[in-house]
Amino acid sequence: MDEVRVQQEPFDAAAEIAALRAGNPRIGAVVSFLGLMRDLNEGEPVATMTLEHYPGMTERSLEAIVAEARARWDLEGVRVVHRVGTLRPEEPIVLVAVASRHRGEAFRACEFVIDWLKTRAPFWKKETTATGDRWVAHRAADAEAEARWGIDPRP
Amino acid sequence: MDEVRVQQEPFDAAAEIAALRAGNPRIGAVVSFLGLMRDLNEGEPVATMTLEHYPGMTERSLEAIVAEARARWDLEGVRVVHRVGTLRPEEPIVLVAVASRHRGEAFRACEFVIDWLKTRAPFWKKETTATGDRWVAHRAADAEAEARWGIDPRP
Amino acid sequence: MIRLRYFASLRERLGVDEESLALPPGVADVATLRSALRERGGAWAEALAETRPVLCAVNQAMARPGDAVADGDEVAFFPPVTGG
Amino acid sequence: MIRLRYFASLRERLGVDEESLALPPGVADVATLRSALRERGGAWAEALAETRPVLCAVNQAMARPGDAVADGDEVAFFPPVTGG
Repeated sequence: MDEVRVQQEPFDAAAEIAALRAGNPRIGAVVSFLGLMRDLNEGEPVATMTLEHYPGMTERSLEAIVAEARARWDLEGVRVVHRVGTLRPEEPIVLVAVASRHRGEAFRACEFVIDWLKTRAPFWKKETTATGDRWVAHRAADAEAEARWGIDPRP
Repeated sequence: MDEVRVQQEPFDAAAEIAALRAGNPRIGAVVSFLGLMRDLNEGEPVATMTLEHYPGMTERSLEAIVAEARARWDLEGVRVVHRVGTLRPEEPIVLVAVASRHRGEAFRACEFVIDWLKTRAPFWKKETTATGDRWVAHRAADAEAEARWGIDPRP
Repeated sequence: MIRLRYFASLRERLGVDEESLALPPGVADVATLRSALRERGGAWAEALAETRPVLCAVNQAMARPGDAVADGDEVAFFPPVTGG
Repeated sequence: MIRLRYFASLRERLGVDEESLALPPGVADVATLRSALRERGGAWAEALAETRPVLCAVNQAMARPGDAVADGDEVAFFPPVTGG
């Protein structure tokens, strides 16, 4: 079943995917996206990253994104888990897993969810580098990725 | 690192993805496709499925597909594990996992690998149903999915 | 009264994470609220300048400049998001 | 001699999974080999009929009808693949 979650603790991607598809033999495809912390951003080494969010709105926005994916494609389940707090390089930040009967829908919906999340869910990254802390700038590529999916009726 | 494998035994998707990204802090995205056995095909319940392959050629064709993905996108790693032998509903058939710095490349390459695999890797499925055994027919949708990626120089 | 919240770099620039405020006269939507806050001057004028890409949510849903703001609302201002 | 292999439904129809064969006279490519095997008649004529979607691999690489077949090659015939 569908689930969205925001948490400080690391998540277990395999357990999330197992829960997503448990007892549903109609599922033929699970596509998952795992976003990981990189040790380099814009050419500079990054020691740690701290993720801030807007509690309440975050969950609501993730639920709205999942609902939109459900409306666009025939899906068997969607799961989004996003971490907040302090992370180190190589640690998972986010998991988006989508189950469907055939693979096309799962690929489309998984990429859609992460593209919308990147521009619509209220998370902010702050990096700690050798030269101090800095807020990560929004990537123009993310706005372009979102735009490919067309406009939804909501703002 | 890249790896392709064909095996009778179940695989551990989490362990495969862990091996794919181990010790590489440049990776920002892992996209994975898990293909699962469905309990229904073309409207009929399926009890078990037996996968036959062409040993030797299978591994060669999977390696060629991975090499083509590497040539088309900037990737940090690709892993393909495919089962053969007898499977039951809900069991994983295939895992394609792709790691890259940014997510676009991993999404494109993961879908490319499974699309090509579906039309170019020598695997054949035979289903056991209440009315007897039957070979699964090639899906026209798979040929169309492959065609989207354009032609490679080999036949 | 409305509840105002600020996040991330905007919160740091303004030095405040939330406040309660009587709806200022003439404020009926996101644009007029932002303009009223700018009139506080200093960091407010700078951080909420029209040229800055500031996002707004009303009652925890993304809002556009023309969207209504009314008594009892929770209104948040923040920079473009960078999760995922 | 060439080594011939058959897989899946084609193997079942022909009742053979592999055989060794002296390259028949006039056979130089995939198309002429398939035609020579069809001349065996019966299940061979039927299963390898031109209208059937039969794939061929030469030395474990997908091959087209015009691709060469030479002494020492491993040639496989099989139906469209259905893995994944």
